[in-house]
Amino acid sequence: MFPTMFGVSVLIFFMIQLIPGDPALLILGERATESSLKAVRINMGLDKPLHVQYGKFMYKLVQGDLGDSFRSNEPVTKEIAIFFPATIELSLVAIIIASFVGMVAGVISATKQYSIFDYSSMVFSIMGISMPIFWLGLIFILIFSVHLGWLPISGRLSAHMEVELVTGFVLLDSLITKNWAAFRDAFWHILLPGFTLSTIPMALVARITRSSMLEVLRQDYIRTANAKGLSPLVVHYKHALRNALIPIVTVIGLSFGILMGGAVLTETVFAWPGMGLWILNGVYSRDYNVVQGGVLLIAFIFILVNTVVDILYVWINPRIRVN
Amino acid sequence: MSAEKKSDDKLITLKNITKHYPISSGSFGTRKGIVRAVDGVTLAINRGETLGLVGESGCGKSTLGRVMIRLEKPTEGEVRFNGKDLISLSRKEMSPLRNKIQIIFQDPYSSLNPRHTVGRIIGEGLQIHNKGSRAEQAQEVKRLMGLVGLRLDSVTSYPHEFSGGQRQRIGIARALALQPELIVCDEPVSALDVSIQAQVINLLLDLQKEFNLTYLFISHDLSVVRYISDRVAVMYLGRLVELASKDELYENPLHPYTTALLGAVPTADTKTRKKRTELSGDVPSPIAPPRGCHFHPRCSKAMPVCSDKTPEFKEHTKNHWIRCFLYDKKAKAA
Amino acid sequence: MNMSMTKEKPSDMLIDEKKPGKKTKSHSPLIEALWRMRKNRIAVVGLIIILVFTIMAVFAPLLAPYDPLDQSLYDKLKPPAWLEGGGWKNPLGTDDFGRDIFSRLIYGARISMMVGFISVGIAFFVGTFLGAVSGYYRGITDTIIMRFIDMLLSFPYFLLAMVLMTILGPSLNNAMIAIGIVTIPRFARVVRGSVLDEYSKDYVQGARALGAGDARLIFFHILPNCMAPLIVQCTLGFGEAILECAALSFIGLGAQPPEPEWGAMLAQARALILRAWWVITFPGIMILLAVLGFNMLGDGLRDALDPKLRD
Amino acid sequence: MPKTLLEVKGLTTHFFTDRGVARAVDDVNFELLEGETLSIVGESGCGKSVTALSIMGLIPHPPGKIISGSVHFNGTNLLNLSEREMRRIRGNKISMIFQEPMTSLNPVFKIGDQIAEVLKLHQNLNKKDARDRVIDLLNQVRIPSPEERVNDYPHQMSGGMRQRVMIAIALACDPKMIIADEPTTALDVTIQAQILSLMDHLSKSTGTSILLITHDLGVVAETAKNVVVMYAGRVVEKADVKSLFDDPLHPYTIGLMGSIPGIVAKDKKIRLDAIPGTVPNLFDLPDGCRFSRRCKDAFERCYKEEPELFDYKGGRKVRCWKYEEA
Repeated sequence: MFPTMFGVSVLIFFMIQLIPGDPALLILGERATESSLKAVRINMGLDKPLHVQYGKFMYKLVQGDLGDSFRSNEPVTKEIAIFFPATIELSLVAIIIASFVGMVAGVISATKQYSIFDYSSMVFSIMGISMPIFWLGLIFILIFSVHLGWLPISGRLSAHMEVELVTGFVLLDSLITKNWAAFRDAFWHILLPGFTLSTIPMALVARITRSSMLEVLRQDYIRTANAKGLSPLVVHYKHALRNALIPIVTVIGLSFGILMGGAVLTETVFAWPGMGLWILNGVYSRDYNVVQGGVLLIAFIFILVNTVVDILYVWINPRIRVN
Repeated sequence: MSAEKKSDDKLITLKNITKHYPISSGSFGTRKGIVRAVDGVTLAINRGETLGLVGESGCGKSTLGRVMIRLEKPTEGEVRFNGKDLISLSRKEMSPLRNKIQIIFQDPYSSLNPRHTVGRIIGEGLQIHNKGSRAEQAQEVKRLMGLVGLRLDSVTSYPHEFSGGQRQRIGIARALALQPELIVCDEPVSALDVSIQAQVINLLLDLQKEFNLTYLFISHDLSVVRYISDRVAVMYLGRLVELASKDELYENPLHPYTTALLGAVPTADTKTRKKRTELSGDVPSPIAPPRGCHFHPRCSKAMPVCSDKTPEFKEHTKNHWIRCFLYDKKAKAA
Repeated sequence: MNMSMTKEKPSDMLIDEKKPGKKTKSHSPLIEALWRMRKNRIAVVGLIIILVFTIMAVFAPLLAPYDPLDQSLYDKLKPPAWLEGGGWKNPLGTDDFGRDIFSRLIYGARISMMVGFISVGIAFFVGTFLGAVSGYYRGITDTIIMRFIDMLLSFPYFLLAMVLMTILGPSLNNAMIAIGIVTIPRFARVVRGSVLDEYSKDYVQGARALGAGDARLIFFHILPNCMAPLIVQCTLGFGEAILECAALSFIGLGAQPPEPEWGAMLAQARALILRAWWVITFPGIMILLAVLGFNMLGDGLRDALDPKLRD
Repeated sequence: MPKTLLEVKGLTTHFFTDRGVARAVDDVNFELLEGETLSIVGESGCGKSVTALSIMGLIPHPPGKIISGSVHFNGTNLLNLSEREMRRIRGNKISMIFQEPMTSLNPVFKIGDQIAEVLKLHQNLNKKDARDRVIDLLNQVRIPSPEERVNDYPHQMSGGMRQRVMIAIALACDPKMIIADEPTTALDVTIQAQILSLMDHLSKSTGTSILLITHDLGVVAETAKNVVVMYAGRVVEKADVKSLFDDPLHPYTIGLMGSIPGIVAKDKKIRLDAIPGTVPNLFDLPDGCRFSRRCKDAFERCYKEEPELFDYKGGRKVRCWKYEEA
C-alpha cells in the first residue's frame, strides 16, 4: 500500500508539472510585471529544479500541508475538510443502495436462472452499466423535481436550513443534534443524487453476483452439500454465497473508488458541494494545488479501499489466511 | 531388443541433474523457499530401449522429462545426447538437435494449438526447420497421419473436432515429424479411457519397432510401465530410489518404497487377491523434504542412520541400482 | 531412416470417429463460437444497434436533413414534430440556436464512433504490446511494467482522464487520447493474463520442443489464442469510450461547442431544463443506446468465447 | 440370503440439450444386497455416474430428466418421493463420496463443521454431542490427532486426508448405503490403497452396502463382490467378480480386459488386444447393439436389432446375441 501511495504521489506531482501555464502569472494576473512574477516564483520555489520542488512537496505532504489554493488563498486542507464529507456521504449512500439491491437481485437471478426475474434484472443491469449518469440525473430532475415537484432540484440542504457541523456528514450531524427537520431536508436532497450515483455500481454488483453465484453453484462442493440432504436455502445462502462473495467484495470496493471519480458528474448535475465539483473548478481555473491535493486524496482513498478489500478477502477466504 | 544387448550404446546420459524452483511471494518478490523438484538424478538411456519412470504426483518425474528435452534448464548437472552436452549449447547450436528429441504430453486438450488445423500442427516442425518445399511438407504430413492412424481427409480439421485418443495421435505425429531418436512420453495415456489407452500403447510400440525409437516413458500407472518398459526407474521426492530391468524390479524390488508402491497397485487378477502392504502417511512437501533419506518417515524399515544421512545411489547387483542404507553393509553395521 | 508405412496395419488404427460428408468444412473454434452467437438474442440486438449507428456515422451527410451547425434564429427551441408547435421540418425539434436536433444527433454518431475507434485503437496497440512483453518475458520487465500499470489503476478511471485533459487542454482530439491512455491498463492486464495462461499450456511447450523461436511463439501461437478476451475487451471498451467522452464533454473538458457531440449537447442543454425537455432527452438516449449496443454485443461475445461458460 | 437393499429397474435418464437428446442412462437394472459391495464399471460417458446421481435424485434439471424406471430402496420407490422427503434420505440413509477430494469440500468452512452439519441436520445433535461424534468419526477414518484437525480448513489437508473427511461425512449418520463415485481415481496409488482398505474395513464393520463406481478393473477385482459392466448407457454384463474376470462373456468386457496391461498381455511381446474405435456419441447412437461398430464378433443382426439382457448360467446376465440360446 505505501509503495503504491508513494508512486502515485510522484506520478501526480509530475503530471501537475506538465500542465501548461505559469502559476505566478495565474496568481498575479496578465498585467503583472516581470519582477513581481519573479518574486512570486522565488517565493513559491518554482525557480528550483524539479526534484528539489518535489522534495519540498513531499516534506510538506507528510506534515499534512497541501499548499494554498490560488483562488481563495485558503489552505487546500481546509477546503478539503469542507468538501470531502459531502462526497463521502453521497458515495456511501450510493454504495449502500447499490450493494444491497445489486446483491439481492443477483442472488435471486442466479438461483432462478432463466426466470422472468432473471431476464428483466439482467436487462436492467446491462442498461445500468451503459447509463450516462449525468443524463440520468438530468432526467430525474426533469421528472421528480420539475414535473412532479416532489424532490429538491439541487444542493445538499435547503437555503433556510442550518445544521451544526460535528462530523461534516449532514445526515449524521442532524441526527446527532436531533434536528429532525434538517434531517428530513437532507434526506430528500440526497435521494436523487444518491440513486443516480448508485446506478452503475448497482448494475455491476448485480451482474457479478449473478455470475459468481452461477459459477459457485457448479462447483463440486455444492453437489456435496446437496448430497448431504441440505435444503436449497442452506445450500444457496450458506454454502454458495459465502464463496461467491469474494469477487463481489472486490467489485464493491472498486466501485467505491470509481464513485469518487463518478461523483464529479453527479455533483455537477445536482450542484452538490463536494470534492468533484471543487476539483473541477480547480481544473477550470488552473488552481494546481487544488487539483493536486484533491486528486491525491481521492487516489489515496482508492488505494486504502483496495487495501481494505484485500483484508476482507482474507476474512472471507481462509485459503489466503494461511499462506 | 533386450536392454542388456545394447547396454553400452547410451543415447542420452543425465549426470547429477538438479532443478530447483524458487517460490516467491508478495509484491516484492521475496523468496519464501525452494521447491526441489529434481535433486541430483543420474541416469542413462540406451538407444532403442524404453525406460519407464514411475513415481507419485509431485515426485519430479515430469520436470526431469522436461529438462531432458531442454524445455527447462537444470539448476545443476549435465545432459549428454549422443555425447554432446546439451546444457552448454546456445539456442542456435541447439536447433539442429531439437529434431532429435521430442515430447508427447499428457493432456490431449491443451497440448494442441486450438486455432491451428491438424495439418498445420503436424507440419510445424518441418516448417520451422525448412524441410522440403511446401508440397513436400504437405506430402509428409499426410504420410505421418497415415502412420499414426488418422484419416487423411481430416488434415483441415481443428483439434476440438477430435476425441482424446485421436488428439493424442496428432501429438504423436507432431513429435515424429522431425524423425527424432528420443521421445519423452510424459504420461501419454493417463488421460485416456482404457480401451483407447491400449490403442495408443500399441501405436507407440509399433512406431518404436519401426523407427528404432528410444522412449522415456513417464507414468504413475505401474501396470502400463511394466508392460511397455525395458528398464524402470522409481522416483521419490526428486530423487531416484531404484533402477533396474523391468523383470528384476517387479519380481525383486529392493527399496522399501518400491515394494510398497507395487503392493499398493490393485491387480485385476482375482486369483491373487493379496494382502496389501499399506504405506502410511502422505508424500511430504518437496519444499521441505525430510532430512536424510526422503522416505524414512514412511519407511517400515527405517534405521537411525536414515534420518541423518542421505544414502547414495549405488549399483547393488549388476544393473540394479538402489538408494537405501539397508543394502549398505557399513551403514547397517553403524 | 526408411520411413515407410507399416505392413500389417493394426485394426485399432483404422477407425476414426470423423464421419466423412457429415460436415463440409472445418472452422476454427473462434469462428464456430461467433457463429453460435447468432442464437444469443441480446448479442444480436446489440449487433443491430451497432450497425444502425455505424450506418448513421458513415452516411451522416446523406441522412441528416440539415447541416448540424446551421443556426436558424427564427426556429429556436421548436418542440418535436408530435407536439403542439412542432413540425416535420425538425422532427426532434431544435435547440436554443435553432439548430436541428435530429441532424445534430446523426452527426454525433460520427463523432462517437470515431472516439471509440481511436481510443480503443490506442489502448489496444499500447496495451497489447505492454501486456504481451510483460507476460512473455516475465521477470524484471514484467515487474516494472506491471508496477506502472498498477499505479495508473490506483486512480479512479474518470479522475485520471480529467487530470490528463487538464494537461492536454480541452478538445475532442485530446479527449480521445486521454481515454485511450486510461484504458491501456485494462488491455495490458487482459493480455498479460492470457499470455501467462497460454504460455504454460503444452501446445506452446510442444512448439518450443520443435525449435520455435520467440517471434513464432508470440505471434503464431500465443497471441492468436488471446484473441477471445481481446475481442471482448475491445467491444466493451468501445462503448466505455463513447460514454467517457460524452462525460468529459459534459463537464466541458472534451468536445467544445458547437460540435454536435452528444455530451457537449447535453452540457449546453442543461440550462434549458425548465423549458425544453427534448433538448436534454434525445442526446442522452443516443449515448445510452450506443453504449448499450456495445455492451450487449460484448456480453454475447464473452458468453460465446469463454469456454467456462459454454454448455 | 441377505435382503435386497436397492433395486433399480428400467432406470432411464436423458439429457435434453440444444444438440439433441443424450440418452445417458437407458433401461438400467441391477440390485444391491445388504452389506454387499457392488461395482458399476465402464469408461467415461457410459452412464455410471448419471446412474448414481439418478438414485440420489441429484440429476440437474434442466437439462437432465429421469424418464422412466423405479429405484426401490428398502421397499420405497425413491423416484416417487417429494424433494423434501428425498432430502431426509440423502446424507442420512444414502450418502455419497465423490471423485475429486480437492474440490468436493467447501473451501470456506472448517472440516469439523462440514461433518457436524449432517449430524445436526439429520440427527438433531447439539453442538457438543456433534463435536464428540465428529472426533469419533475422524478417528474411525484414521485421521491422526482429530481434536486438532477438526479446526482445519480443507486446503490445509492433502488429497488423501480430504477423501477421509468425505468418508467421515458419508458415514456420519450410519447410512444403509454409500455410493462411491470413483473415490480413488484422483489419488496416488499408495493413497488409493489406504482409502480402499479403509472403505473395505468400514463396510465390513458397519455392514453398510457400497455401490462402487469406477473405471478401474483393478479396483473392482479387489473390492467388489458383484459387478455391473456398462457401455453407452446400457448394462452389458452382470456377474460376480470371480466369474467376470475368469470368464468374461460380452465382447466389450473381453476387450476391456485385453486392453489393460497385465491381465491378458503381461509383456510387450504380447500385443494388447485393443478395442478399435471410440465410444459412440450419446446424441447419435448406432442402430442395433451399441457396441456393434467396435465389436470383432459382430454379425448381421447386431447392426439391426439390439439384444436384450440374456440370462446366462450361474445367475449371470449378458447383453449380446451370441448368448441368446444359452
